Amino acid sequence: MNVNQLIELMAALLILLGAIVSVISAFGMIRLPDVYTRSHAATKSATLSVLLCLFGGFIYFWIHDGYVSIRLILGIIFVFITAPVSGHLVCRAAYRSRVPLAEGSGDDALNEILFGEENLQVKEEVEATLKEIK
Amino acid sequence: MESLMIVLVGILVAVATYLILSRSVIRVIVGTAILSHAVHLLLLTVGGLKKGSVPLLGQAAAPYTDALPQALILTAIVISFAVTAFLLVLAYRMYLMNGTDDLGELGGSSDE
Amino acid sequence: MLGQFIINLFIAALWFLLKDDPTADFTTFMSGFLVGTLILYAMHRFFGTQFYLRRVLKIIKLILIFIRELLSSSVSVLKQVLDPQMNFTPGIFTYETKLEGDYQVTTLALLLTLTPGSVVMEVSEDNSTFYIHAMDIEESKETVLRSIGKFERAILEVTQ
Amino acid sequence: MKVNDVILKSVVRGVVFIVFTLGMYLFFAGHNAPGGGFIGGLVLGSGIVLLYLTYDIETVHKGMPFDFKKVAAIGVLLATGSAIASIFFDVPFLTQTAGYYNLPLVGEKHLSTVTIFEAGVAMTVVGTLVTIILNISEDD
Amino acid sequence: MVIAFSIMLPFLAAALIPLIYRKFKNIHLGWFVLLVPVALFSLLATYIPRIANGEVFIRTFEWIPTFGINITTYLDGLSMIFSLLITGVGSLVILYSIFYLSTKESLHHFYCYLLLFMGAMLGVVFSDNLMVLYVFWELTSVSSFLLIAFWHHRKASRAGARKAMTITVSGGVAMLAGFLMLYVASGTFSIREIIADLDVVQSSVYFVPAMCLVLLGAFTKSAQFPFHIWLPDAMEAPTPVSAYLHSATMVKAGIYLVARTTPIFGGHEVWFWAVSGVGLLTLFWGSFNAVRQYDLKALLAYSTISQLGLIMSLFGLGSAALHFGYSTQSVIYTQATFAALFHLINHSTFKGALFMMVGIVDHEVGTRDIRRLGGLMSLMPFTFTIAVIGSASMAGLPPFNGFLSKEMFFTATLKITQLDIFSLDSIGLLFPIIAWVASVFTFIYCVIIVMRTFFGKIQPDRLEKPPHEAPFGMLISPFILVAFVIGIFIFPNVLGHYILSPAMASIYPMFPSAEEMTPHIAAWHGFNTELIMTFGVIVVGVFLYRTLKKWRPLYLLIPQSFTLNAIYERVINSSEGVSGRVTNRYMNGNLTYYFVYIYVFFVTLLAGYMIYADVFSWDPSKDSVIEPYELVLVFVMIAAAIAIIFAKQRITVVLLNGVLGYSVAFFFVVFRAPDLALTQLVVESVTTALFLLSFKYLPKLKNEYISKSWRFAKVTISIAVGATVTLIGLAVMNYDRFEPISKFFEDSYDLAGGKNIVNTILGDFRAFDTMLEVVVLFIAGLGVYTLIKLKAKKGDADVESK
Amino acid sequence: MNNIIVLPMIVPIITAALLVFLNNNIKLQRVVSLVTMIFVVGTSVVLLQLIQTEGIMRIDFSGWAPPFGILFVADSFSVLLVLTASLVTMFCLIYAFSTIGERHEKMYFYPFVLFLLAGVNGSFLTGDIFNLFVCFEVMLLASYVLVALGGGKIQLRESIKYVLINVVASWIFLVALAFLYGTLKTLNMAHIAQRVAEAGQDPLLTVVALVFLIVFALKGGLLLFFWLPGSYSVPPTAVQALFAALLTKVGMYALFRTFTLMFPLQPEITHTAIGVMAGLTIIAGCMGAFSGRDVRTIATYNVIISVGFIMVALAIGTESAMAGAVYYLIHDMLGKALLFLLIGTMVLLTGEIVVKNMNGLIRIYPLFGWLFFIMMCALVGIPPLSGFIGKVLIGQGAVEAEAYVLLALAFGSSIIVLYSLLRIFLASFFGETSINEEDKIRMPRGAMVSFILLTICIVGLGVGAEGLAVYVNDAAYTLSNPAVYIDAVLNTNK
Amino acid sequence: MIDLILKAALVLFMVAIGLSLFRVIKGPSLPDRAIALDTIGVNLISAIAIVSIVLKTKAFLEAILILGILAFIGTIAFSKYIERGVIVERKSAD
Ligand code: NA
Ligand code: NA
Repeated sequence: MNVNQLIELMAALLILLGAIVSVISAFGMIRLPDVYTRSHAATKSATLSVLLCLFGGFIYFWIHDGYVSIRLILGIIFVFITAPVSGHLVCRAAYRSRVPLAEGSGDDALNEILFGEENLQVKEEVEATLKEIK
Repeated sequence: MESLMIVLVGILVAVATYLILSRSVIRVIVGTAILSHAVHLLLLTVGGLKKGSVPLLGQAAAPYTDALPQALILTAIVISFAVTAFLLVLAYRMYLMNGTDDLGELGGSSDE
Repeated sequence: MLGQFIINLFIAALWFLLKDDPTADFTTFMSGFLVGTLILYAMHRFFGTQFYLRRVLKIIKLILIFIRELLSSSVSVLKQVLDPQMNFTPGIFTYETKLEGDYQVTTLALLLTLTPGSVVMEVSEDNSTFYIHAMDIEESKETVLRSIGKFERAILEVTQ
Repeated sequence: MKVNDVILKSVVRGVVFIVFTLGMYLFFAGHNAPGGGFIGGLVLGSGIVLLYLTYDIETVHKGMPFDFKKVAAIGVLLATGSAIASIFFDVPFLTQTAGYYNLPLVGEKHLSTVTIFEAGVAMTVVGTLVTIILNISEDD
Repeated sequence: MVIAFSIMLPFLAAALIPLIYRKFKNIHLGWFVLLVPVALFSLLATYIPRIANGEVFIRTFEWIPTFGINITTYLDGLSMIFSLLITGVGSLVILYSIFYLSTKESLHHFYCYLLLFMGAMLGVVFSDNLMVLYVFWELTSVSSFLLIAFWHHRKASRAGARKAMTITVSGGVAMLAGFLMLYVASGTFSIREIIADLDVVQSSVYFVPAMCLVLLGAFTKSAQFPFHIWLPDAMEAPTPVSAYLHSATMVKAGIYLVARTTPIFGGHEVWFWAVSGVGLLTLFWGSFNAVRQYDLKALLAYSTISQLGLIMSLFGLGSAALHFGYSTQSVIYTQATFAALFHLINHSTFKGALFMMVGIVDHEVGTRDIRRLGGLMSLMPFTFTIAVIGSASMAGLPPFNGFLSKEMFFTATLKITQLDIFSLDSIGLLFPIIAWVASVFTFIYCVIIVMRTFFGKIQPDRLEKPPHEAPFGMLISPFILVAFVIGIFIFPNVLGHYILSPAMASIYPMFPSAEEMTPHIAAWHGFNTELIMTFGVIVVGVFLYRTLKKWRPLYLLIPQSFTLNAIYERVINSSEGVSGRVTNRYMNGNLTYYFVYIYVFFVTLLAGYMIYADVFSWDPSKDSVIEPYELVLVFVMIAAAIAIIFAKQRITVVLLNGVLGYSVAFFFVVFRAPDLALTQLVVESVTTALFLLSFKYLPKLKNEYISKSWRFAKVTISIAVGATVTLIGLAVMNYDRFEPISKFFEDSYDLAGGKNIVNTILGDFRAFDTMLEVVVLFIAGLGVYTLIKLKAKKGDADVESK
Repeated sequence: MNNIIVLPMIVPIITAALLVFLNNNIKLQRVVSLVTMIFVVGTSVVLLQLIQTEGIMRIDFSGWAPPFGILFVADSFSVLLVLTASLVTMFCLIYAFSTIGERHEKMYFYPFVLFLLAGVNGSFLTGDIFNLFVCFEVMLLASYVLVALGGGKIQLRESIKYVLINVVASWIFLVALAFLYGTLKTLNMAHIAQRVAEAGQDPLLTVVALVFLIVFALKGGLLLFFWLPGSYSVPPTAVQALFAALLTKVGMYALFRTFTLMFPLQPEITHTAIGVMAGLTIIAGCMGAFSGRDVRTIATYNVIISVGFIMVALAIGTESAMAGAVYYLIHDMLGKALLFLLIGTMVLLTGEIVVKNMNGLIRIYPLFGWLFFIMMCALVGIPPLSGFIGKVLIGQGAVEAEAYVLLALAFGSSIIVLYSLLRIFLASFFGETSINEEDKIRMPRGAMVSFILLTICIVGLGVGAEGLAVYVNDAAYTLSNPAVYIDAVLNTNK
Repeated sequence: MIDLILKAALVLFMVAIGLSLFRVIKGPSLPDRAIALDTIGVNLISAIAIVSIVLKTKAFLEAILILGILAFIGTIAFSKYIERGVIVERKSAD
C-alpha cells in the first residue's frame, strides 16, 4: 500500500465518518422533540456530514486522478454558506407560524416581542371571562 | 437489477393508477407525475442498465451505456414538466371557478 | 483589497502571455499569479493599504476558529441525540451585537447558526439584536456566548 | 416585529453569482460534458427565481426589465431560425455547421451553429420558467 | 348528348330560378318552369319511333373513371316509359300548380325543388352506372324531403318529411351496399355490362345478399309493406307534389329499379317470392287501410301504396319467366310484366287525375275530410267528372284503362298457379285469392271517394269556404289525364306497340323478340275467370260499401298501438330513450369513471392477449447485480409511493412525490445518466415549487369517503395495471433479437463534434425533438400566462360554454 | 434538397413565435397568420405534386441517414392530410377573425392555433415514432390551452378532464415507446417495420402493437373517446371546429401507420381488435347522436361515429378500403369543421343550444340554412357530395373482405347521422321563426366566408373526386404495400 | 477495501434518507417536513459524491452543486410559504 492508497483510504474513511454523522443526525430528526431542536440536528450535523463527504471526495479525486475539482470546492463553499441560512429561515418560519416549542423548554425571549400584543389581548379576554364567572 | 427496476416501475404505475382513480384533482395530478417517473425509469431500464459507462467520450472507457433512451427521457422530462405546470394552473383555475376540486362532484355530462 | 487582487490577476495574465508557450496551462497561470503576489507584497506600501493577502490570512483564521467550534459542538449535539434520557432544556435567548452593516451581521449569524447548539431565529430590524434558539439553554448559553465573542472579534479583524 | 431578511438578502447577493456562473458554464460545457442549453437554461432560470424569492417582484423587475414571454419567444425563434437557416444553403433542415474560425483578439475558435440553437433552447427555458412562476405568484 | 342534356336542363333551370324570380315578379314562376318538362317531353317523344324499332342510345361521360364511376346515359324502352311519365306528368303538374299555388308562397323554392326532383328522376332512369343511379336516387329523396317540408312551419310537414327522408335514405344505403356487392362480384358498375356477363354475378356469393339489399332500396322507395308508412305522412306536401312525386314518379323509382334489375336477379326463387309476395301483401294492406281513411289524400296515399304493390307483384310474377330461359312457355309469364308496365302508366293517369281532383276540392272548400264533405256534385260538376272517371278506372271498371290492366293482373295471378316451380303448385292459389280480396277493397274505397264527396247532403257550415267550381286552369291538367284514361282504353295497342313493347325488350334482353311478348290488348276477351272475378268484385264491393257502417268498427279491433306507424314511432322513441339513458349512464361526466373504462380496457386487452398467446417470459440471468444501496433506494421509493396513497395532507403528497423524483434522479446517477440527473433534479424541484405555489389557490385534501367495494375495485385495477406493465416489461427485457441503433451515436465526436453523446443526440442527431420540446415548453408557458390573465368575466353567462 | 417537406410544420411555428411580438396589433396578427396559412396550403399542394413525379420524398434532418436521425417522410397519404388540415385551419381562422373577439386575440389565440396546426402537420409527416410523440405533444399542449382559453366554469371543468385523460394517454404512449425500444431497439418507423417483418411479428411484438393501439385509440377517439364529448363542446366555436376537424384525425393517422406499416403481420389479432372497437364506437356514437337533445351533443357524437367509420376501413384493410379511408378522412375534416362552425354560429345567433328552442332560422339566414343542409347531406354521404366516394370505397372494401357486420354498422350509422342532423335542421332551421327581423343578430361576414369556402370544398371533393383520385390511389397503394414506404425511407441512395 | 467502505457509506446515507423520509411523511408541522426534505437533499449530495467515486467518473459533480442550489432555493421557498403564505412577494405598500 503506497502513500496515495493510504490517502485514498483516509478519504474513504472521511466519507464513512460523514455517513455516520448523517445517520446520527437523521436519527436525531426522529428523536428530538420539536422542530427547533430537530433543525439543530438537521442543518448542522447534516452539513458536517456533507462537508466531510465532499472533502473526502475532493481528496480522492485529487490523489487518484490528479484532478482538482473546482466544482467540489464550489459545492463545499455553497453548502457552507447556504445551510445556515436555510436553518435560520425554517426556524423563523416555524416560529412565526406558531409551531410551539417542545414541552419543558426554558426561556422564550422571542414570544413577548413577536406576539406581545396578541398575548395581551388574549390575557384580557381571559381575565374578562374570569370576572364574568365571578 | 433490470427485473427489480421493472417491478419498481410496475409498483409506481400501480400507485399512480390508484391516485389517478381518486376524486381529488391534486391526487390525480400527482398520479400523473408518478406515472411519468415510472415511465422515465422504464425507458431507462429497457436501454439496459450498467451495461457500459457514462456516455461521455474521453471521460470514460467504452463500451458506453445506451445513450439514446437517455436523450428520449430528457425530452420526456421536459414535456412532462411543461404539461404538469399547465395542468396545475388549470386545476386551480378550475377550482376557483367551480368551487370544488372533487371530480365526483364536478359532474357535467354532455347533455346539460 | 479588490484592487490589489485585480492587479495580481493582471500580472498573472501578463506572465501567461509573455511565456508565449503553446502548451501553457493552469500551472503557468498559477506561477504568474505567484510572481504577481511577490511583486505586490514588495510594493504594497505604495498603495497605502494593507497587503491584501494578510486579510485572506485572517479569513482563514476565522474559518479555522469556526471549524474548531463546529467540530467541538457537533460532538455535543450528537451526544445529545444519542443520549437515551434526552436530558436538556431548549430555549430562546437574546444577544446584542456590536457588529454593524449587513455583511458583518450576516456573517456572524451564519457562523452562529452553523455551530451546533444555536440557531439565529430573528434579527431585529435595526440589525442589533439576535434571537437565538439554543439546544440546551442552561449549558450551551455560556459556550454560545463565548463563541460569539470570538467570532465577533474575528469578523471585525477581517473587515477592518 | 417586521421580518428582517438581512441574512437572506446578503447571502443571496453573493450566491446568485455562483448560480449564474454555473448556468453559463453548463450551457457551454454541454457539448463535451454534462450540460447544454436546457440544463443551463434551467439553472439560469433558477437563479432568477432565487432573486424573485429573495426580493419582491418590482425590485427584480427593475433590475431585469424583460418581458420573459418575449425572451422565450426569442428563444424559440433562435432555435427554429438556426434550424431553418440551413434551408437557404441547400443543405438538409437543421444541419449544423461548425468550423474553426480565426477571430481577432480571441484567436482560432471552434464555433458551431449548435451554440445558437442551444442558446435558443436556454432562452426559452429561462423565459418559460420565469413566466410560469411569476404569473402564478402574481395571480389574484 | 341529348339525354345528358335532358338530365342537365332541369338542374340548369333550377339554378336560374332565383334570377328569373327576381326579374319577373308579376308573372307566375310556374309558366317559366313549365317550359322545361314540355320541352323535354317533346324532345323525348321524337325518340319514340326509334326506340320502338329497338334502337338504344348510350353515351358515356367520365366522372370518376378511376373507381369505375362514369356517367353513362342510356335510353331504352324502359327508361323511355319512365322519362315520358316524368316529363309528361311533370308538365301537367306544373301547369296545375300555377293555379294551385298563389304567388304569395315562396314559389322560387317550390319550383327549384321540383326541378331538382325532375332532373334527379331523369337521372335515375337514364343512368346505366349503378353509382350514378344511386347519386340521382338519393337526390330524389332529398328533393322529396324538401317538397314535403315545403310548408315547414307546420309540424306535421316536418315530421312527414323526416320520416320520408329517413326511410328512403335508409333503403338507399342498403341499395348502395347491394350495388357494391354487384360491383365486387362483376367488376363493373354498368348495368348493361353486368347483364352481359350474368354468370359471374349469379354464381357469386354476393348474389342473394346483393339482391335483398337492392330490393330494400326498391321497397322503401316504392312504399312497399312494411316501409309504406312514410307515404301517408308525405301527403303533407302540396297536392301537386303528391300527385307528381308520391304517386306518379318517385315512388315508381323502386319499381323502375326492380324492372331494371330483373334481368340480373329475376328467375331466382328469392326474387320471385320477395317481389311478388311483398307486392301482393302491399296491395292488400294498402287497399284494406285505404277504406278506413277519412282524409281524401290519406285515402289516395293508401290507394297508391296498394296500386304500387299491385305493379310490384306483377313484376315479381313476370320474373318467373326468366327461370326457364327462353321458350314459348315462358312467354306466357312475361305477360305479367307486360301488365305491370301497362298498369304503371294507367296508374299514373288515373291517380294523377284523382290527386288533382282532391287538390281542387281542398283548394275550393278548404277540407279533405269526407265526414265534412258531400253533395258537391252539382256545385263542382267538372271535378265530379274527373273523380268518377279516375275512380272507376282505379276500381278496374270499363271503359277505362284500369279495367284492361286489372284484368291482365287477374290473368297473371291465375296463370302463376299453374307453375310447378318455387313451390307454387301448393301455395300459388293464394295469389289470385289475395288479388281478388284486394280488388274488392279497392272497389270500396273508389266508391267512397265518389260517393262521400259528391253525393249525399252538403254541409256548408262544416266547410271552410263556400264551394264552387275550380278555375279553368286548374281543370286542364286533370282533364288531359282523364282523356288519357279513356284514350288508352280505346287504343291500348298503340301504347303496347310503341311504348310497352320496347320496355319488354329491356326487361328480357335475352329473349329474342319483344313483339312476341307483346300481346294484343282487347277490352273483350271472352267470358273467362277474370271477368267473373271482376263481377264478383263489383257485387261484393257494392254490398260491403252498403254495409260499411256496420263493419267499419272492425278496424277499431286493431289497437292503435299495433299499427305499423305506431310501432315505428315507438321503436324510434324507445330506442332514443334507451340510447339516451345508456349514453348518460356511462358518459356521466365523472372523470374517474372514464379512467376506469380506460384502465379496464387496457388490462383486458393486453393481459387477455398475453394469456391467449402466452407471452410471458422472464430471465433474470442477464440482469446486472443489485447493489445494497440500490435495494435500499428501491425500498425508499416504494415506501414513499405507498405512503402517498395514505397521505392525508396535500403537502405530504407533494413532498413524497418530490422524494420519488429525487430518487429517480439518483437512479439516473447510478445508471450513468448525468444529463438526466441534472435535469431531473432541477425539474423536480421546480415542479414541487409549482405545486406549492398553486396550493395557495387550491383546497386542502378532503377525506375521501369511499365504499369498501369501490376501494377494492380501485386496488384491483391498480394492481392489475401495474402487473400488466411489469409482465410486459419483463418479457421485453428478455427480448434481444436486435442490436440497438445507438452504436452509431458513439462516433459523436467525429460526426457531430461533441463528446457528450446524449448532448449530441439532443443537439444534432435528434435536434428536431429538442426543437419541438422547446416549442412545447413555450406553449405551456404562454398557456399558463393566458390561463391566468384571460379570465372569464363573472356573471358573463356566455352561451359559448353553456 | 427536400427541405420543402418541413415547411408545413416549421413555418407555423416561426410565425407563431413572431406573433407573440405583435399581440397588440390585431389586424397585423390576422394578416400574418392568414398569409402563413396560404403559404402552408400552397406548399402542401406543391409537395403533393412533387410526390407524383418523384415518389415518396423524405428529408433527413441534419443529413443523418435513417434510422439514426429524425426525418420527415412525405407520401401522398400524409401530404393529403397535411393539405386538408391546413386548409381547414385557414377556414377556421377566417371564421375566428370575425368571431373570436379581441380579448382572445390579444391572448395569443393565433399563435396557439398555429402551434396546433404545426403539431398536427408534424404528426402527419414524421417518420420517427418518438418524434411522433413529440409532435403529438406540440399539438396537445396547444389544444390544452385552446380548450381552456378564457373559459368560465363549465369550460374549465371540461378542460381539466380533457387534459388529464390526454396526459395519462401521453404517458401510456411513452410506455409503449419504452416497450418498443426495448424490443426493436430502433425508432424509425420504416426501420421498425423492417425489423418487425424480420422477426415475423412474434407475439410480444403484437403486445407492443396492442399498447400502441390503446394509445392511439385514446388519441383518435376509437372506443376510448370519453374525453371527447365534453371537451369538444366547451371552447369557442372556431376552436371546436378545429378540434373536430383535426384532433382525432391525428390519432387515426397514427393507427393507420401503426397497423399498415409497422405491425401489419397479425391482422387476425390487431385488425380484429380494431374492427370490434370500430363497431362499438359506431354503436356508441350512434346512441349518443340519436338521443342528443342539444346541437353540440349531436355534433360531438357525430365525430365519434365518423371515427368508427374510418376505423372500419383500417380493420378491413383492403386497398379500396384504404382509398376510401383517405377520401373519408379528407371529407370528415372538412365536413366536421363546417358542422361545428355552423352549430357554433347557431348558438351564437340564438343564444340557445337545445335544438327545440331554436326555430325557423332559415327564414332569417337562408344561405346559412342551406349551407347547413348541404353539409348535412355531405356528412350522411349523400352523393355527389364529399362523403359519398369515401363511403362507397370503404363499403366496397368491406364487401371484398366480407366484413358484413362492419359494413352494416358503417352504412347503418349514416342513417343515424341523417336522423340526428335532420333533427337539428327541421327543428332549428325550419318551423316558425321566433326571432324578429329587427332583433336578429347580424351574421359575421367572415363566418359566412368560411362557410362558403368549406362548402365549396365539400362539393368540390364530391363532384371532383376524380381530381384527387390519383393522389388517393397512390396513398392507398402505399398503405397497402408498406414495402414502398420502407424502401423509400431506408434506401440511402436517395 | 475502499470500494467496500464507500458502499457501506452509501447504504448509511440511504438509511439516513429513509429516516428523513419518515419525518417528511410524519410531519407533524410543515417546517418539520421542510427540514427533512432539505436533509434528504443534502444527503443526496453526499450520495452522489460517493457514487461518482464508485463509478470513477466526474460526470456527476455538477449535480452536487445544482443539488445544493436547489435545496437552498427549495428551503427558501418553503419557509416563505410557511411564514407568509406567498412565495414571491410584491413590494409591500408600506
Ligand atoms: Na446536454
Ligand atoms: Na325548434
